[in-house]
Amino acid sequence: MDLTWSADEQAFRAEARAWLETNVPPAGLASGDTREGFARHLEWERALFDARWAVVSWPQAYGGRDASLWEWLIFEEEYSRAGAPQRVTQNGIFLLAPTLFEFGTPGQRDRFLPTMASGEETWCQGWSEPDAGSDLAAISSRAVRDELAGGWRLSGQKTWTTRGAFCTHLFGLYRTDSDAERHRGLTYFLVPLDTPGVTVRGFGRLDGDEGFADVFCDDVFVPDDLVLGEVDQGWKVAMATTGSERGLTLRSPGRFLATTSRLVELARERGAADPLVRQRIAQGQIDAEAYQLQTLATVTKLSAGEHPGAESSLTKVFWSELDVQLHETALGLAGHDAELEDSPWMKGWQFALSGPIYAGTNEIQRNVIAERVLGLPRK
Amino acid sequence: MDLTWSADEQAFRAEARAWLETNVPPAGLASGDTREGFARHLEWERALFDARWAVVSWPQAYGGRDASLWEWLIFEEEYSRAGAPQRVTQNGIFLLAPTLFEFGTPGQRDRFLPTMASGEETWCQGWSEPDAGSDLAAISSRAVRDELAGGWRLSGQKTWTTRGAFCTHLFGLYRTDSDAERHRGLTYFLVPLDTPGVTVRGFGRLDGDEGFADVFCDDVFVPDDLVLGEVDQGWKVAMATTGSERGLTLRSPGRFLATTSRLVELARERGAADPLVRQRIAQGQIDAEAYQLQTLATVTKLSAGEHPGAESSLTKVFWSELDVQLHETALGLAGHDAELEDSPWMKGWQFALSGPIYAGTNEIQRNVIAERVLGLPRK
Amino acid sequence: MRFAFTENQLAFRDAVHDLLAKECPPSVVRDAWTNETGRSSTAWTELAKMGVLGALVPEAQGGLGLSEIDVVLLAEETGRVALPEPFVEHMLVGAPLLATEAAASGITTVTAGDPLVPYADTADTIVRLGHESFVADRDDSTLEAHRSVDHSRRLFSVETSGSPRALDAAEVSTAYWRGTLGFSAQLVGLGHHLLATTVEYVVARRQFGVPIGSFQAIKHKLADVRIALEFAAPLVYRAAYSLTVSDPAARTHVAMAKAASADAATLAARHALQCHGAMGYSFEYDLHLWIKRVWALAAAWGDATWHRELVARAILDT
Amino acid sequence: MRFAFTENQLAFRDAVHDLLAKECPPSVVRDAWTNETGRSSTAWTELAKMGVLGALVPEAQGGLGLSEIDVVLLAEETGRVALPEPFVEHMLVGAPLLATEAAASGITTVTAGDPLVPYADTADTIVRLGHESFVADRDDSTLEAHRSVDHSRRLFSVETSGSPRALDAAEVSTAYWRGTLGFSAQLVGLGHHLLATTVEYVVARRQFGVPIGSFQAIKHKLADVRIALEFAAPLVYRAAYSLTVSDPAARTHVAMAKAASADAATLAARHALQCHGAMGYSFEYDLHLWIKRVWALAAAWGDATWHRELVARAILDT
Repeated sequence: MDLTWSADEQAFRAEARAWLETNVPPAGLASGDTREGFARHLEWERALFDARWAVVSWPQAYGGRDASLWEWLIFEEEYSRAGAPQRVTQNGIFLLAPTLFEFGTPGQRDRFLPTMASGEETWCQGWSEPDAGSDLAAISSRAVRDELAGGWRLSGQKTWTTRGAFCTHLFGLYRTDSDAERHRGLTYFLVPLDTPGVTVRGFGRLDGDEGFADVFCDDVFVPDDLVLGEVDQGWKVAMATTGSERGLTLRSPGRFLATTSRLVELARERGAADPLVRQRIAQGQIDAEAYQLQTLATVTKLSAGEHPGAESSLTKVFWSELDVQLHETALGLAGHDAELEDSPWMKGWQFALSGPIYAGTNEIQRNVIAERVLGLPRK
Repeated sequence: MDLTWSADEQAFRAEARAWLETNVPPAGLASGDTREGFARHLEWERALFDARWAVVSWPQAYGGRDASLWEWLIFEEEYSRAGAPQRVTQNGIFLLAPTLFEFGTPGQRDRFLPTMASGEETWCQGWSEPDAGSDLAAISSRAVRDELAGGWRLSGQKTWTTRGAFCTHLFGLYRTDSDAERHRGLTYFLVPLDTPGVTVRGFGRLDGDEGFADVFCDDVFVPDDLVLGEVDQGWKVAMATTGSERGLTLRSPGRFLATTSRLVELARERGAADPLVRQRIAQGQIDAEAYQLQTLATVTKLSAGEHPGAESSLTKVFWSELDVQLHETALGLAGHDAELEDSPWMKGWQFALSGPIYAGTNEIQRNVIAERVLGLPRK
Repeated sequence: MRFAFTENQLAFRDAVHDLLAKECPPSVVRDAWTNETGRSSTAWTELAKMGVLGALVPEAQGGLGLSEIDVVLLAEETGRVALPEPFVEHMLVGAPLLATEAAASGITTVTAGDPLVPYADTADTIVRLGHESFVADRDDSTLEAHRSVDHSRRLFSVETSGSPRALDAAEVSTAYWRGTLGFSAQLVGLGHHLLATTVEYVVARRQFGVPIGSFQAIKHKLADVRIALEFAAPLVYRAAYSLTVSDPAARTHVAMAKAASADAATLAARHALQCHGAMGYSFEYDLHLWIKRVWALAAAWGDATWHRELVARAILDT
Repeated sequence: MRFAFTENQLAFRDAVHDLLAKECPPSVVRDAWTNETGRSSTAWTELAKMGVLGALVPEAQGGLGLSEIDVVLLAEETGRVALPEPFVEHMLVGAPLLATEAAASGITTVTAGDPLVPYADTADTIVRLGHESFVADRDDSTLEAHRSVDHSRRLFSVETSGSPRALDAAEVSTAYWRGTLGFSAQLVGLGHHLLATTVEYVVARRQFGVPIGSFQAIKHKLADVRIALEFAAPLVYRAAYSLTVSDPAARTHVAMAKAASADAATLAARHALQCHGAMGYSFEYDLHLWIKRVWALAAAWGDATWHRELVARAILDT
């Protein structure tokens, strides 16, 4: 065991910190879940990209730094620590990109990764449908073969699509074999949202910001080279992405360490004398550090070539409930101010409440833990 | 709404309190889950009976006082308040007796109720079997018709039978129709444990006291007049008893009010300054009073002729978890003394842990609440 | 001993229930989020016509001369429909405090502890309970708007330039405990609505080929909510009774009621959101209107922790 | 950066695991409940032969000269089998504190804060950490037996008539944090055993025609236990590392480890009992041997609340 950083890693951290200290907008940006705020965030993403901080773990050819997993972790920690803006490009960079690296053709990678990294093209995830939420395999949107045109014609409704109203592209699952049941016969498509036949309707999330969208496809033509992975193998391809979503990439420990620091600061401002509050804050700190350490253990394994398994479900339940706890504690400190909408904690609280719901509800995750990690019977 | 007691009720309370103050053994008795302690408890039960406090709600003819539900409640409150011994006769008096009153023949009532009230005969409940715990309807012990002798021959194993090793009689369910499935074809029998073919083996509960027993029947003859209710209708008959077990009779609010008082006393001794402990104790007091008030509402309804329904499942979950909480708080106050076996709180804690398990686990109760109170679908 | 409401009390409750079903459907609550006042259009005037708003005002002053125990179920009903009105502030606190004929028909709003006053812009009279307690005319006051997470609850900081009437300790105490009782009752009503609407959803919503309400994870969450409400409600009713009969422990009883009802409603809100999944997380769906009211009222007039500490004082320090 | 044990450390862990599997099956734990000493018959001597008991004693004094990070997994293994021995007291605290050849082979027991000393009757040396910290010979001491809920943990109050050696603050501190680390590791091991044995039970136990492990209520409880252990263990390992490298925050790291491991093991015990139903509630079944060890160790050397307050001091008061 060695919990120290190498000289190179320390240098990497110093470089990231220095750049972030200079460049992070001190007053923050308007919510990225609004059209206006989204545009501001894209400017920030562009600045990140220009300084080669947008996709540190990617190859240099696509705008990255070939950073190791450790460096990536360091960067994410510094990013959160600096209070830098939410990444509105995260669904592309953290969910689609790993899948493109694993399943994409060279042509697809060259076509999509650079514009994704720069924020010129922005991606939303087309998984959920009105009748396929927790039960993702119930997807009924379909793609019909158009042999003549060399592609597929997509129809159906995707919903609860995060920032779908502002993105240029969607990656989604559509049913290509209508006879196949459940997770068989799905195909993974890359869909430019300006294709004729696509209608996007934004709608509000819990806090009222237009962070959700319906994406309707009505006979939308998508050529063969926008199929990611093999036809009818979309589930397998998508699950690789889902693994990233639940695991390391989306919820860096740095985020919860940063939230805990802000909570500690808030408590100090208010006197920090109440043993009840002290217990809750200490628990937050313990959990945030536990999450960090468990991530270090995971990265050690990944660096040794091991693959992440169903354990990512443990992580997802843990960070999402930690996030809720941290914000609940902060609102408890705020007393009657807690109900004020302007407080960053109220905004964060509402966002935290999405954690146990999205990317597979925590109920589903607990089933996965019980069945795949502990080996309990499905039925 | 009128939360005052009538002059008669106050007089009843005063009489009960005076008698208890004089007669309750000040040092308590050895555990009723041991052979020695059980015998001491029976002496106490006899004293209660002689003073007509053993079965206050029963008719005078059987040793009771024809007390109203309100008076009964008052008596139970005073009984707990006085720290009087656990009722080792409770399975007979609170579980079997209501069933005897509802389904018994006059002969059965006259034969069994007086000796039950006096403690001369003591009853244990023969429900659970090794493969029929939560799934009570899976009972496989059987009773075969012996037409010639005018009765039934019982075989099979009952287990986790509370105080079975010390009781004289068992009331239990046996399968009389082997073709009928699940809860059909069961019959409710009254079994003297000195009948040839009965073997009783006591074994320890969590705290090591011999409070459990296996009761093996090997071709045990039981005459027809020891069948309670109709043959093959045992489930219906037993469910009436189960209703009592979960509901009003077994867990008087007085018990939790008394525990809360002891907890408050303990906290005062230790200074009562820690806000954390104060919160937990206040919550205990709130819950104990809530349970008392909810009982008052229930008794008001019962007194008006309404029948208790699946709501008794709400009560069972609530008091069992309250009891666990109260003892957990007390042990937390004890610090490193918490692990000492002699402390009444450690004994009480172990007993409290049985609450969420017996009389239908809390998981089963929550299913009942969801399905019968809220109307959620079974499958 | 009788722990139940009278026929009259239940009939009054039913009448208000029916009125609110008509005058305050979810569309009215949603509309109040964006309209000018944050309030319902007609529910308030209909409640006034029925005499509800002056229920605690003595008959001599044009009220109904009722007591807390007579109106606690009405407050619960207003919670159930998330009535966007200063109902508790006016009916339980302001009107009986002023106890004038004008008070019964005008609008009074109140704050306790919190410098922000709900609905101050449409009130005639503003009452502040706390460090300095007083009654002031809205016309003598300068208001500045603040935004609650519940957009229908219009909040204002208030600067009074006139010479407000000071309140004595007894007036403040009566007002404070009545208001706290009222919010407790509303929280129970809010919790019941959240539970009912979630039950409806999980029965209808199918995933994996079955209603999601058939999963134990859902069943047990909703059973827990049902249990919490089952045992919070009697504490609220007892508190109303204790205030009515001036029980010496009445304040502790109200503190217990607020702690238990805030916790029960908060649990109901949390599980309702989780059981609704992304649907409940959508602004277009009505669920969040109730959830945010719960957040606001659970924190208002002392949160559960604060009231539990009051209970601790009563049982540990006396 | 590397958050993993070395091959050597894992091999040592495996060797101890195999030894304990042979020398400390559940029958040995059960026997310790009623035998004369409360201890295993041969496990202790076999551990001594392997050098484990002197692992932290410098090589010059006949030990292995290892550090906390090398032995934390061994403590976890002793927890997993509920080894009825003063393992943490001797191996992590007493032996390196005395650091003599006799210490590595003799038996030292320790208490911290608590006036009662486990296994004092069979120890050669008794160490007390707390108000007055000292090392005393058992032969100079008068013992009085007390009963832990875990009958294998023989407890004694100790009166020393000799002239015990006083300990300085640095010795006390090192001893206290090492011991606390050891109990944290044992709690993780106990928790893992409770989870594994419960998984086995719920897969085999059938009710309603299916394994009870197929019910969500069971699945989610055990998933929660798995999560708690998943995130407690790295805190324990980090604490061992921090003690080894004398990290300035090492004490806070141990406090975090004890709080998290006590909570995780307590949750494991609670859910294990509930999932086992009446079977687990039976004294004849082995489950309670582990559960009661958890109760004892979760409270020993500072419970979770106590250690969380230490963490709060470190982050809020400095």
